[in-house]
Amino acid sequence: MPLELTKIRNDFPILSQKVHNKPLVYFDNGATTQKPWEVINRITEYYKTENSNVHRGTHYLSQIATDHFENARKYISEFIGANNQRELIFTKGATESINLVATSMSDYINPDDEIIVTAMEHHSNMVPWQQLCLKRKANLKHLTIQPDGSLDLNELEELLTISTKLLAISHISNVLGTINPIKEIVRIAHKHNVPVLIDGAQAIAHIKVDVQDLDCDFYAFSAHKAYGPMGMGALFGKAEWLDRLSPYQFGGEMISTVSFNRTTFNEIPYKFEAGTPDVAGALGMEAGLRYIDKLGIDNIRKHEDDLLEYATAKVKEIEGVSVIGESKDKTAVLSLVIEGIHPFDLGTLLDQMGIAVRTGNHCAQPLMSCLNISGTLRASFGLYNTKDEVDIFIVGLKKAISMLV
Amino acid sequence: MPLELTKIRNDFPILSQKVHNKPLVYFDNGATTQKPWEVINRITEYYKTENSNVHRGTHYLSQIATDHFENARKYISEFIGANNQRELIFTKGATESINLVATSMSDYINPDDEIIVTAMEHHSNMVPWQQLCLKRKANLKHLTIQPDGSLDLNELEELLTISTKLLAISHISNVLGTINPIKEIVRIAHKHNVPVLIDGAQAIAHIKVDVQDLDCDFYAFSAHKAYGPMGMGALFGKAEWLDRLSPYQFGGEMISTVSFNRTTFNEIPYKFEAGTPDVAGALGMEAGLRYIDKLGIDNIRKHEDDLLEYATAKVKEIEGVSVIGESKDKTAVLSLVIEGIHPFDLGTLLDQMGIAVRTGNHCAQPLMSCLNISGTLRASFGLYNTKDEVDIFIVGLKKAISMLV
Amino acid sequence: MTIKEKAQSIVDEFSMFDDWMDKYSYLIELGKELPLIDEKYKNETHLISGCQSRVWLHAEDAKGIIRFTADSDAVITKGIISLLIKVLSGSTPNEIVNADFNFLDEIGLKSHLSPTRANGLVSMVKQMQLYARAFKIKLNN
Amino acid sequence: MTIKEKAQSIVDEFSMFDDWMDKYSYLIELGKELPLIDEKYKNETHLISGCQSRVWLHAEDAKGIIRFTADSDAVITKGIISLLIKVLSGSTPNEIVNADFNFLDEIGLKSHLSPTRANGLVSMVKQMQLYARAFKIKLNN
Ligand SMILES: Cc1ncc(COP(=O)(O)O)c(C=O)c1O
Ligand SMILES: Cc1ncc(COP(=O)(O)O)c(C=O)c1O
Repeated sequence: MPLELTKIRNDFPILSQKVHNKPLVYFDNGATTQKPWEVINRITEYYKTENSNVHRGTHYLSQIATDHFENARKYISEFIGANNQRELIFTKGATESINLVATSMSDYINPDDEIIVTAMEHHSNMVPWQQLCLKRKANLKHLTIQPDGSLDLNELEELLTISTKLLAISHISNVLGTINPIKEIVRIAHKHNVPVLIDGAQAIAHIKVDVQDLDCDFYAFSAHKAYGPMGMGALFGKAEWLDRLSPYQFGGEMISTVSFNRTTFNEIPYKFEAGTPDVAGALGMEAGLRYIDKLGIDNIRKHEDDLLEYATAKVKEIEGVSVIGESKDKTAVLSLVIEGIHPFDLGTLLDQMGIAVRTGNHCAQPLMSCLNISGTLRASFGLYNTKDEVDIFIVGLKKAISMLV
Repeated sequence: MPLELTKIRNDFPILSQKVHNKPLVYFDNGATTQKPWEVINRITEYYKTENSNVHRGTHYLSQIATDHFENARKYISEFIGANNQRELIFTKGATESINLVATSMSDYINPDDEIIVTAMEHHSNMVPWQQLCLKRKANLKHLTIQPDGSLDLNELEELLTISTKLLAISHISNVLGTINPIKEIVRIAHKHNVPVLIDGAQAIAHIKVDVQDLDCDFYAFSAHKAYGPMGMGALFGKAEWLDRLSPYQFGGEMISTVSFNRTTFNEIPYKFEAGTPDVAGALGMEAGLRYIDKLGIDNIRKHEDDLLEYATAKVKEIEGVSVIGESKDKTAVLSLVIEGIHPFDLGTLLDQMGIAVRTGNHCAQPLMSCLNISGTLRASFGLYNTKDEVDIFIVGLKKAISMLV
Repeated sequence: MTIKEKAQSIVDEFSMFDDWMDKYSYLIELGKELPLIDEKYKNETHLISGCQSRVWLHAEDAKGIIRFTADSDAVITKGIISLLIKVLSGSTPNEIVNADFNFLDEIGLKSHLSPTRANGLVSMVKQMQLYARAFKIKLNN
Repeated sequence: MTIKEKAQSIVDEFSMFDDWMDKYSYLIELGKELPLIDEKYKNETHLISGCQSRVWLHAEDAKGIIRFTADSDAVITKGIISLLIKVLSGSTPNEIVNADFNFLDEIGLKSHLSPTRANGLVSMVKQMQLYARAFKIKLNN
């Protein structure tokens, strides 16, 4: 079912904003998405009528807030196909989710063990493992990428050894748009008894995610890239893993009993949630995912694929443009470089035309080194973007190029 | 200047809420405070007109959001009297702020070193140190409390040794309301070259905080206990300390350069802020503190002291009631136990009367053990509470007691 | 009486009260009729977690029917567990496992039937059904 | 010409443009007039941090007045640093340290004058004043 874009765009107040007196064309969805009224209103409503600290409170507001908070956990865990809401931990975002696992796994990593990442990882799914390896004298290995921006699974088979303790890989690359074949990757890794953590930051709002089908051990994502609020995210972890890992922060609801000598910890998921949780954030995150579900993730995917295909064809007509990342399986992200022009110049001029794109290394410096480029201009799409906007972007791009050469 | 309570109460939409058909009397401010329109509207406004990922973005929204985010940092650092906004790190709350220091200090703690806490600490300022000591084979020592709920500074002098690596102490106890003489405590600790971390969770909204005057090395607090949003908090740290400590989470803006072999980190405060920050949270936090500043922290303190004095006198008239915590210097928190009655029963019946209090151990189990009680009923006041509400509470308490004995 | 009948009579009694005070007073009264747990069972093993107050619960198999005893340090909690015992005690494991708890809705305790509620009503119900299930397995062997 | 006069003449030129395109085209043109930094100075030491693009800046003391040279891999950045150099180069350390940057406001670059802006305008200004301060100390010794 095609998306009703006029209606949808009205759901997002910021989209009617003017920037430098031009209508805003927001193509920076890979960095963060805009928020529909449903999300904004849910947060407002919470603070107006339900706000309270959760768990252990005997009074009405506390009980209401706790119910809603736990219902959000349930909804979000079902949204990603998890089996049990105990497997969903609230964090402040994908980065914290990944760091949580890296910290809590620390005791399992011994000298000469190996952790595998890929050359396309965002710093958030690369540096935590690198630093863990440094600390534990383990080795960080990485899968290279092929010219089209995809991975070679044969290389994965070769990299996996009996010393491999974890494979950490993104579901979708934030630079290349590549959708990695996670199910197959997990199958291969599990054959070698290697658990797999998926960085789903760029996937959650764009393709169907089903952690049981993927069979991954951990799945990390942020609310703000899925039409929800900032400062909120989640980590899915298989209960068998979460039960085994030790907590990584201490205080609040994650504690069961304490004396000066000894502390016992609460069950999962609470074991990993220290301090007062962001209840408004959880409700906002739920509202964002419900919004996605209302439109239908497959409809969104189709729409964004169409935009990508359309935009890709158009930019390729422009002289000097190279598209970075042309994997068969990709979505929503269009990175490009233009011969002799610095992406920053393009971004600055496009901004003057009301067009928001991102330029730079996109927190993926190792990937830039592999590709031997210093950065790209990235247009990344969301469910509210239109072909008309792509046209504006193309016209703007040509105008910017003509000013810069 | 006395607070204009009618006007103030209108600023907080939730206060006109009915609970069980009774007007809400919200005395659970120690757990979390309610939010004024200023805060709610600031968040809404952000998502409606400014939302973007911050730093490194070339486009308008990103630059606006970055400016506002960094202005919030500046405002908040000035609110607590910090010297330089670089000394203010955004976290998700007091608990994370404390855990950040505990994790990043880990390398400085050696076997047989000592960390000192007090018997009145919230779990969030006790368990992170306990676990750090366990991990590094160091010793956790604690200051006991005197019958009135205050500390004995002579005991502190005795506890400090050349092995002491840190003193972690709350500014105000969340159970007893005791205001600890931080300035004097820091002076004593510094005499022994011991840095001091202050848990300011219960102080920030109730008394004037000036980290330069206190001369503390770290100060942790949460937005949600200071009329701001959930999921947001801050850590003040002296630059000399923050520069020395290693980062505790990795990814995003905290990185300067990365290759597969090596990562260099950004400067403070960014070094400690991994992942997309909660921009809306920072703006909401700023709005909450601006609200406090608008009314005047000294006026708030005076008002809350009056409420406390009034309520304390009234509860003491009730047979069987003991007030827990009667330090000379205390504010905003009234804990009590009633002979032969379980706090949970009281809390449940008060809830039926629309009165929200907290019952239990208040995440301070070691304190409960010291006091030899299993929990208290805690009424904690905010700037919008009134003497009329105290009267309702007193009537309710008497009614509840009559039902329970 | 069947569980259903016992539940209905409790619903009838509660329906006479029109304010919460009477309802809670009645709950507190119910607590006083609680068949008390033997002191020796008041230990960790019999403690139900998830309540703000402590609740100890024990179950005995008396020739195919179950008898519950309990205690709590809070009187409202005592009333709640007493109410549950009034309805469930004296039934077969099978009846308890299949019991319908809608009556909690009718007496206005439904809002307490969330796993996160501090009163632990859900934990109590779960624990009682767990006992029943255990006895059922024993009976079938 | 004093710094003030040079700034005013830039403001005058900019005031002729009424749309952003002309303004940016002019900035880009300015970049082409940039006194280029010697290749040997294009290193880490001369790199200004805080810009999305790379900017190298060098300063020389020519008998009490400062001459700046620079380069950047982005042409707009080049224009910005060129503009700054046009205004500041050829003045004494003292004049540079005390310079008033309000003209940036008048030409509509003020909104770029925030430390967090990706174009690094603030870092450039800071770096130039840093050089001036260093030379000033040298002169006074
Ligand atoms: C692939 C990928 N992983 C991780 C992250 C980090 O997400 P967050 O900054 O929300 O923690 C991002 C977002 O920038 C991303 O694109
Ligand atoms: C004294 C004290 N410290 C720390 C905390 C933890 O604060 P938060 O849960 O916001 O991280 C609290 C709040 O419960 C507190 O009262």
